[in-house]
Amino acid sequence: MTGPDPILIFDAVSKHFGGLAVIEDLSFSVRRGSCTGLIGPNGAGKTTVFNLITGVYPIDTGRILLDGVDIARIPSRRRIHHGVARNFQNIRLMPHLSALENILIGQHCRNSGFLGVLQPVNLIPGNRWREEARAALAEAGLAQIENATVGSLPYGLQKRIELLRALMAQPRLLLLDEPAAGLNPAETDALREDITAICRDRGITLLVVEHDMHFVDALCSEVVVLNFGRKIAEGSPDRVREDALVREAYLGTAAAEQTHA
Amino acid sequence: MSGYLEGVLVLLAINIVYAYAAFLPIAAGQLNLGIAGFAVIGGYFSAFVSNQLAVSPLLAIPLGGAVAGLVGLAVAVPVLRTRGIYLALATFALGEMVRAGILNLEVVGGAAGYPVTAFIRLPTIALFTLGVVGLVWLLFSTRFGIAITAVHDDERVADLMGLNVRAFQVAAFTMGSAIAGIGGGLYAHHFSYIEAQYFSISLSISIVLYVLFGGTQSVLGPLLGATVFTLLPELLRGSAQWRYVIFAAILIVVMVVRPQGLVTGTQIRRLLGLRSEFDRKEQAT
Amino acid sequence: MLEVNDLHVRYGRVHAVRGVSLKVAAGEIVAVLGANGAGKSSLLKALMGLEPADSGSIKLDGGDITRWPTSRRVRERLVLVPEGRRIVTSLTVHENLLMGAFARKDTRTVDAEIDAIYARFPNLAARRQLPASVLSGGEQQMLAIGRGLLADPKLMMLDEPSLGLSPLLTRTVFALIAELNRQRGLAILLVEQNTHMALELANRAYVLELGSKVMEGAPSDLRDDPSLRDAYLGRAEKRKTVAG
Amino acid sequence: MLGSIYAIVGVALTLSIGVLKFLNFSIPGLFMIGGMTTWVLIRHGAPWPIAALSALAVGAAASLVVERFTWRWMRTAQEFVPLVSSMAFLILFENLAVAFWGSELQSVPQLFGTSDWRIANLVISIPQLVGLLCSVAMIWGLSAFLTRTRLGRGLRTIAEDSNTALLLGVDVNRIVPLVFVISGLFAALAGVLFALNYRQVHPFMGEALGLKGISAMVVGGMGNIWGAIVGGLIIGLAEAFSIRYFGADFVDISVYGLLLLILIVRPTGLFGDARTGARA
Repeated sequence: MTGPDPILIFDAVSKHFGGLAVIEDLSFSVRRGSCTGLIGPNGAGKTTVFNLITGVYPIDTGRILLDGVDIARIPSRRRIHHGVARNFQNIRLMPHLSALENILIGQHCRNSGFLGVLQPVNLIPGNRWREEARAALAEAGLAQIENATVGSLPYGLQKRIELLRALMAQPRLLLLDEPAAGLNPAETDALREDITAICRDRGITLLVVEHDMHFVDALCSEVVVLNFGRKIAEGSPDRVREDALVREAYLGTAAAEQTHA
Repeated sequence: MSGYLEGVLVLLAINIVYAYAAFLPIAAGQLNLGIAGFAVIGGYFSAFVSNQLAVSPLLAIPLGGAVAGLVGLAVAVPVLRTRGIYLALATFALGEMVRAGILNLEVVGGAAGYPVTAFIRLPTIALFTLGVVGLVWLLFSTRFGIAITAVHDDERVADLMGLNVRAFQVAAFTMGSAIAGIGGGLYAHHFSYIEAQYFSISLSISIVLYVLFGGTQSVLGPLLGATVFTLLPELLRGSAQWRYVIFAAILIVVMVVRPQGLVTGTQIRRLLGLRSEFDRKEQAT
Repeated sequence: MLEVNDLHVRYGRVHAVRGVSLKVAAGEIVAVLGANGAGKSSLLKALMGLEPADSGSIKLDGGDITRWPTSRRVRERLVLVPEGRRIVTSLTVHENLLMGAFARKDTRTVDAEIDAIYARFPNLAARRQLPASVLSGGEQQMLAIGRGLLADPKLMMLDEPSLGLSPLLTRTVFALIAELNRQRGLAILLVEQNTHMALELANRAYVLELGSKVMEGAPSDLRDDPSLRDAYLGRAEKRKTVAG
Repeated sequence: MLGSIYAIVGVALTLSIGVLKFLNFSIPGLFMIGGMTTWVLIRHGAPWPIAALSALAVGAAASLVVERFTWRWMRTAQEFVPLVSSMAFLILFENLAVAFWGSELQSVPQLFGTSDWRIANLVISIPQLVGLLCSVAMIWGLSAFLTRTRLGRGLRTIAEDSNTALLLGVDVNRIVPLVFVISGLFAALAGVLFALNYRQVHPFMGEALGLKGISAMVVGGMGNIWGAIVGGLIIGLAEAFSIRYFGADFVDISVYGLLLLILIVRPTGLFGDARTGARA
């Protein structure tokens, strides 16, 4: 079950909301340096997995190990310090901040001491953090929008700023929730190439939730399939594709009915 | 300078200080309706110190601010457990309690009010105001200002980005309380007299109105709001109640037409020449 | 019956629906398919008047309803069973059903219709005096459909009725939709992610991508169309492999 | 008696919070309008029932004006913008009253002669009795309206989710003004009762009482009608007790202290989560 050199291990994690089990006894691992896809039908619990890793919700039982540390016991605020960063399915940028300031927020976990907080980033022209953020924007080809209020930017640009904000935390593990949703095929391809290059260059492990199977096939070396909060398959995209349970979960065939009846 | 003009300017300077006291917590997403309560603490404490210990107002006033800030810090932890409208009501209850408490405090004159011996004039008050505005402006050019806005915009994401949301909220609330205390001290030492009745919920509400009117998203908002709100009634002349009537009507209309206040961060950036193509588009739509 | 012409919807700067035209004839089941964010829900909201249409027109039985308020559309028996069911949890099951008939002009037969719904869904009958919050996901979907029927719709629109339901319940819901269509001649506009099942049920289907209509036709044509597989980025293909 | 006036103001506020999620600070202003209008009309020779009914009508009309400029515009704005606008309305109403009628305390003539009933040691004045009966009847009627009628169900649906209400054919933009009218009526009724009972009105009479009304509502649980009544009684009792045991000067400390304490310990009020009428 646990592959070689895992960076993240989900160990028998369960989560209930009220009486409803959204994640049930879920175990899987993410290999260091891999690009792992998390797929499954709507409501299978994919985003909940992200929310459990980052601490939006506490888990009921089990462990979540990041490089051997059980981060499920760490307050959500501290988890980014341990190297987990994420984006959000519905973009969640700070609408009253500029693009540059949003990216500066991404740096916070690397510079969160008292003195760090009181650094006048907007006053001193050559401030190191500010320059780093500007460089990141410039590298992404977004230099011209650094002072734009993010609320006024088109959807695609907002998605890229959110990704940059997560990268600014210099994570070891990056969680991307439907990064390609709402992008057209050309944008999706460009995004995939960008993500691949960034993760390779910086040694970032990627865990990605995505509905777009082409995207998953091209990006991910491994896939974990969820249905009703349980893992129903894992392995390479090709192997998962041939899995009978996965076919049922997607299809609602007669066999699936028997399983759930 | 005529006495009238000085009077108006003193009022303006003190109102600006109050406005920043309300602005700090509002910038972090908390509506503090107890500003008058913290002002009354700072006012009475600084008056008491300068009366009893013959300390210069220049020292007594910041001291009053510090005490108001300490009280703010002490209550921030329980009070900030509540949110939104409940927080507004809790701070309102707090302000009324403080006021009622001082009304019963015979050592500072109780309901009869408390005379203050030391006297400060416009230049001193203006210096204090400049100091407060400068400090808040400096604070908002640091990472703190960005973090406060982030906490205001999305607490959940701010938390996940590693920001200590609660600490930032407590800090903003405490600093706001301290600034309110300074405002109260300035008031007490200029008018040579302080009475708790004056520091009512109406005062708190008007202070919050300054900020919402001016705009909560930029450091210039409170300055502008307090200035307009102080000077407009003077310009309107007429009897006091009609001034208030016109004034409330203007406020209602502004909130309908421009609920984000008069100035926003986007506009400030535009003003500073930091415009971008997309902001311009926004302006066009 | 329903005729949509070159409809555009924008939220702020998001251009969610870009020039969609579609038709639903009396007695027809029409499916609208597309990935997340393709603009399906925005389209339904615009049809119900929850989001204003930027441009374009919506006609119901030949009359232009583009600028009508939502309540008037409901009174003219255009009814949406919304995504996520939107049961009013502080009302009882029975009160929820009564709410379905809120906008009706002719209320004489409401009690009989409610009884008919209870007869069809005994689970709801058993819980009629309980707050709707106690219902399971499947029961809530039943209640949402029952509530929609009480508005006496001539066109019922369903937004993702299978969302969060087990495959078995999904089949039950789809069978119910087919039956309503057959027995009452109720016209249905169905928005679904479950492409396979939607295509089994529908007489015709439209495919949206990024707010634009990219395809329309009979289910058999769509299933065979290679570009639909592309629009679905592999999933349709997989379904077909298994189905075949 | 004061407790039942708090309770009626509390109900007006509760209706606004429960159905519209709007803490309507103009309600103390509407209370004052109710009281002042009664006084003005009686002074001009109107018989008291006509004065009272006209005061209710004026209160309801003013409430409609508030709706036009607050709730209707602000469903999308920051959460405290409508709050602030309603405060501005309070200032507006108070100062309009000062502008027209001056800021002095005005007295309403004694209307009911010596009509007190004496039962053992209890003295009950007719207006007090009428007020109490009125308020209980109105509150009972309101809760019956919310639970039994079609419109009441529509209101409860709006309270939970106004978009769902729209989809069910509820004309939200027509029904919401109705909520404002009802809450305006309640606020004005409290003002009329106050004027007839205590025979004193002035332009700022709403402030202290309105703030206590808000406290009553929070103590009882925002959005719960019967909770607001119990909250009103608790606040009234807290006042009576602190006058008795600590002296009149401590009234505000104990009332607002109680409010603060309850907010911190149990922010949703004594009677749990807020759903108008659900438990009425």
